[in-house]
Amino acid sequence: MSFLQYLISGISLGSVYALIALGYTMVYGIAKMLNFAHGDVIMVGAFTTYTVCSTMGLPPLLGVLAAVVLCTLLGMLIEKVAYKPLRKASSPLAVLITAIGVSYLLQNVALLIFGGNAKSFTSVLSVGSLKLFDGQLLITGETIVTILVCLVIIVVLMLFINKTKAGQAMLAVSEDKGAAQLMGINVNATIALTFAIGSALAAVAGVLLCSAYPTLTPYTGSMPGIKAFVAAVFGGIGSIPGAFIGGILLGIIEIFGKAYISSQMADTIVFAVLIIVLLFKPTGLLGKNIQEKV
Amino acid sequence: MKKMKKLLSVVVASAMVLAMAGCGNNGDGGSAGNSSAAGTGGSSASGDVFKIGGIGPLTGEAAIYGVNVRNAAQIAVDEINAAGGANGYMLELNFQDDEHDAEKAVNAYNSLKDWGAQVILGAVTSTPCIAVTEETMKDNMFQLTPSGSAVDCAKYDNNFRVCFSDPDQGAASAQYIGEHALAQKVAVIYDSSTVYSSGIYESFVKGAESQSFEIVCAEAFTADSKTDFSVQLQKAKDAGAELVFLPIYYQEASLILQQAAAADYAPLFFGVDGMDGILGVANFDTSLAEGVMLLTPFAADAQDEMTQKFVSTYVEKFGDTPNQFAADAYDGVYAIKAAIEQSGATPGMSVSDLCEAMKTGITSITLDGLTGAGITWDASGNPGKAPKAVKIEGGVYVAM
Amino acid sequence: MKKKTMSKNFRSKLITFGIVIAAYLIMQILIGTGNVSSLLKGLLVPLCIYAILAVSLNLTVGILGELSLGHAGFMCVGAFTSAFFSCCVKESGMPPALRFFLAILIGALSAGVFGILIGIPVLRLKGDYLAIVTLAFGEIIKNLVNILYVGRDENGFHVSFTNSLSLNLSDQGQVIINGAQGITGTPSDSNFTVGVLLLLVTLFIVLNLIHSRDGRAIMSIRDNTIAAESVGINVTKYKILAFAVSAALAGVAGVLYAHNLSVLSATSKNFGYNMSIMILVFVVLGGIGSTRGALVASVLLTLLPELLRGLNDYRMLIYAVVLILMMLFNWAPRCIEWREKIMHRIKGRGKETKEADV
Amino acid sequence: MALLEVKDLGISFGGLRAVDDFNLEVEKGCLYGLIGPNGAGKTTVFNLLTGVYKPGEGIIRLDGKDITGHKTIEINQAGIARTFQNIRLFKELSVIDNVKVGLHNHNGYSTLTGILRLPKYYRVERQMEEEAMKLLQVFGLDGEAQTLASNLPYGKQRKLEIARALATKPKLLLLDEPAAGMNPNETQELMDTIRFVRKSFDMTILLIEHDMKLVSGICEKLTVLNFGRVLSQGETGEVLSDPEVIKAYLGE
Repeated sequence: MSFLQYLISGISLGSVYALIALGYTMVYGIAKMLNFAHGDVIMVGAFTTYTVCSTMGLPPLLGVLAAVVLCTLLGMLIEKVAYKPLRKASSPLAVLITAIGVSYLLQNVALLIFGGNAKSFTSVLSVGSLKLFDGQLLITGETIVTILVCLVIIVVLMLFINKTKAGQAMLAVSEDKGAAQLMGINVNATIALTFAIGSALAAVAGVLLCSAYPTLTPYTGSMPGIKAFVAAVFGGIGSIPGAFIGGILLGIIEIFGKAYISSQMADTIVFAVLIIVLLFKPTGLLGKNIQEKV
Repeated sequence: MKKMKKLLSVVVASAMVLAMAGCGNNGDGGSAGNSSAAGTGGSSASGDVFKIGGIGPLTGEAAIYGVNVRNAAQIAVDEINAAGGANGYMLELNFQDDEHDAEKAVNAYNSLKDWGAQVILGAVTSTPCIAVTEETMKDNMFQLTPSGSAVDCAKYDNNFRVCFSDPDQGAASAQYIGEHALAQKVAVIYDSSTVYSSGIYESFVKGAESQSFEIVCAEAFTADSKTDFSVQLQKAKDAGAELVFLPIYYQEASLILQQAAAADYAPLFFGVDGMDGILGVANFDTSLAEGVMLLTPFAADAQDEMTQKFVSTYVEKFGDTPNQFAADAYDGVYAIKAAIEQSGATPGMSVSDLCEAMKTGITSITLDGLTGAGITWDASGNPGKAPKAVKIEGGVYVAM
Repeated sequence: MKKKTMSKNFRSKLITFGIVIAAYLIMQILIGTGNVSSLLKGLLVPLCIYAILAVSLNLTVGILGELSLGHAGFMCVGAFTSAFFSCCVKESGMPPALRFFLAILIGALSAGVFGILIGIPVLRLKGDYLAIVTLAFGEIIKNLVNILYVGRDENGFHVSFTNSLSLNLSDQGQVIINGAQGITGTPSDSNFTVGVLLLLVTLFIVLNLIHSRDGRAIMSIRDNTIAAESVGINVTKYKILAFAVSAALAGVAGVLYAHNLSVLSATSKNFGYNMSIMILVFVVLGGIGSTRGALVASVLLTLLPELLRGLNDYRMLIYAVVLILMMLFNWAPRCIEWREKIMHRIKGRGKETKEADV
Repeated sequence: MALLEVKDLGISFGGLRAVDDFNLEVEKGCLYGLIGPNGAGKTTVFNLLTGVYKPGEGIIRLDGKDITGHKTIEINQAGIARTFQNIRLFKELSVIDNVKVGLHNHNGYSTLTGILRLPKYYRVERQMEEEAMKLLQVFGLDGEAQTLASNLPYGKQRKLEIARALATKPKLLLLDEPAAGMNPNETQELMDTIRFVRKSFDMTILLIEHDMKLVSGICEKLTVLNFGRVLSQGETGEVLSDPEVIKAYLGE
């Protein structure tokens, strides 16, 4: 029975990683950049909801909405000011470093506004927990909602990318920016849209992360951000279903590692599994294996 | 274009070095961090004020502890100055960020030396504090850490502390649990990546050997995975633990309480001083903490006049409830004042002479502070005070 | 023609060494005349440490062209092995100079060995996947060190991965590496002179390596792996060579670090991904591939937050803003264009030909 | 015995038969052309010969020695060097350093010698410098020895690639569309260079080319590939008048 409970805990944790990884992988897939500030946009989303719901006392839905709107705008702003000027830089590392700068910036702005003291986040969900086998197994409402939200996002994103004009433009940009430009696609607008969507996803992830694990500080996003990055790579970065699978697996491995091997070594185990997987599947579980044409 | 870049970077680099070298020229004049001294109101020319240098994390994940110490120390300094100072001399506080990093703490200490600090209040967290003790020992500067609880934080004879040491806390907790027969089966959940938590855990295990209860399960977590505690709780539950000992800080503890409640697991939770502050977490559902016991020297909602006054001043000034770090810092500043008065020290003394005077001074004072009445210090640097066991009932601490 | 190449590389190298030696002499004069603040004095060894780290990572990122996010892990290995050694022989009466010399060798060697061990499997991966695996290795090293307990008593060494009690030490026993508390009481053997010497040695090794047959092979792999193979370059061998040298030098930085502070514990701030990323920031800001650039950037970015201390709460905020602005200034194509224009106006002459930078 | 012997070579990618039943014999000293429409599998043959791809079946022998399935670097050391259709220079290295990388395996000193700058370093480097300059002179690149490879004009980049390949002292040189993107004058010049290289280095050359003027001008023998299979093989004149070949070229 405890095995099942661990499995469920793993899926709960993994679903949060998966949700964050979706935003990561989406931005990576199109803009080909590791957005290290993604975790901090999550934090901004959570603080927005916290302010709207807990400080101002408005209904949760409004809080989530406010977070999505604010993060979308923030994402576009960051892209315009900090990333876009470097898109044509001679090394892709330049924009990676700027993303780190943005990450520091968001953390420190939040620290100035909200202080370092942890805030307890009130779950925006009023879904009860699911108890099975006389309460021996427990699935929290947050887990159910997070997984559902993940699935909805995956379906909507896939539909958006494959069926809409803007989505096709994204695909084109991700394949070849130059060619897309020649085809009359507005590359700048497409990438801005990508960041807008990615940041909106971050807002949702932030709200659900803090609903499931209700503590909120300016640094709340950074470690889940790194873990989600790992999850995205695990699943094959750029692949949307890969991010989901990677996230869930990462959560399960972390929990099983803690439960059956050593709670001190949980991170070591997670990273070791990641390394082993990448050694055998060098582009992640669902990543495309791109052979360089000679 | 390359040349311009190179030229510019070299110019900037040399300008920076010169700017830093310049600090040395001014000697005690001080150019760094004037604003934190603004509260003193007095003049800051050298020779007529005691310059207290504070060190602690103001940014980064541990920021909350440093910020509490800084704010509380400033309140104490302001109060003392308003009441006429120490030995008639004003105190001045300059608090520097160490980002919870040993190397940055040494930098902070050095920049405080440049400012002319004569006494060090800090560092707030253990590892940075140990790094600073090495430096203060070399300079023979008096150092009092409010909350550096690792043994080595009071390694040298110029180092003193306000809080309990980690071994004391672990042993005291084991003793308390054993003597009051709170449980037969005990689980421990600790943070193996911090000095504080792993230190208390080890001394708790040692202390438990001579007690009647049994540690049935000891599970760790690390700084990199401290959101999900379901496994640790499940294991404690499976092992049949009636009491879970939590030698950790309140931020993680609040998550553990919440997850335990969700899993319908309701053992007795027992914490140490790091647990204090849990009721002050904004928006925290205090009913989750119902029945939690902790050994702490300070409780923000204690009814005595001193605590109430301190807490209300703090809330008014900084809009937040102070935690035990703040209380330690407040007491620390008063201890410094008392030691100065006891030894008749003056700001004109050299750093080393002042240290010698205060070293003897502090061992002969008795302080009634926020964290205990009749606190004394011996030459080892540890405070003599008794931890209070409290229980959370109806959202407030109740003394046991 | 031949003379010219030799002298160009040589001159460039001389300038780099000259900058370091001049900076050292100026600092020594300033210290001698009492004109240096305690803050700057305390920063001298860290500056050497970060400069060594930046120069060594530049070998992996700039010269080999592989993104590594685990450089701090090698620093960690160097720091802990050397500190462990120094603590073990501290009371044996070994002369401090010899002890420190051996510590440096041990730190460099063990980090280098780790570099090879990790490099062999990892360097088959490419790009971001390589980056994430190096990050993973860095985190694993940090995490393992955090739960490593080593003690010594008359029966020899005891090792445990749970806690210090399970070491079962006798009463005379002494815990040397104490889990998260790490190692305390490492002798403070590091000083500015040793730091500068090690920096010069690092520069000597890295610059000579770059301008040799092996260096050309490494750079050919960076520029075009397939073409390098087609002319018979053993890609795996040279990747591992660059990676291992880079790791060993990071280990040297770790030795300096461990012997500079009396307390050594592995946190994400000093040996985790935060530090790895920080070193990467030095390299990228310095211009990727430019040794001198990495050197200057590491000094600038180490001094910057210390200089901003006067800003109190706004310190790290301003630091982040300055970092972003510097990146834009250095890397944004528009800024580069603009800078070129200004240079033209100042110099009033034609375009400079692009030259290979050191 | 032929210098290069290829027997029944084949490879598939997924379901696609890229090269099938390919046979080839290149005599020592010969200038051999491999032609065919786009997508016929010419570059794939080169990739098979140089170990970029592992053959599905068949045997490759160089100078009688079986090199089938060997790694690229082993094949290069065995004596095959090549250029690439899409130029692959070491862009951030100078022109002369590109050639020195080619000389890598023939002028050795240890890593430690290089770092410590022992006398051997200076001796070997001087030797490499001289050899590299000699090669650059052949291609008229000696004036640009210190230029970054990426700053060379297109035609010279192609030449530099040939120089770099020659630096590895191969027995067989594979040129993948050496005249691609060149104007008639440059092509003419390239033809002269190729002839000169063959003569002065006593080189065997196998080249892929679309430019019929170049092919008919310098190649002695030809193989025509179409859909991965040999369509025609033999003396240049015969092959070019083969009706099958004309049909394949002029369209179905």
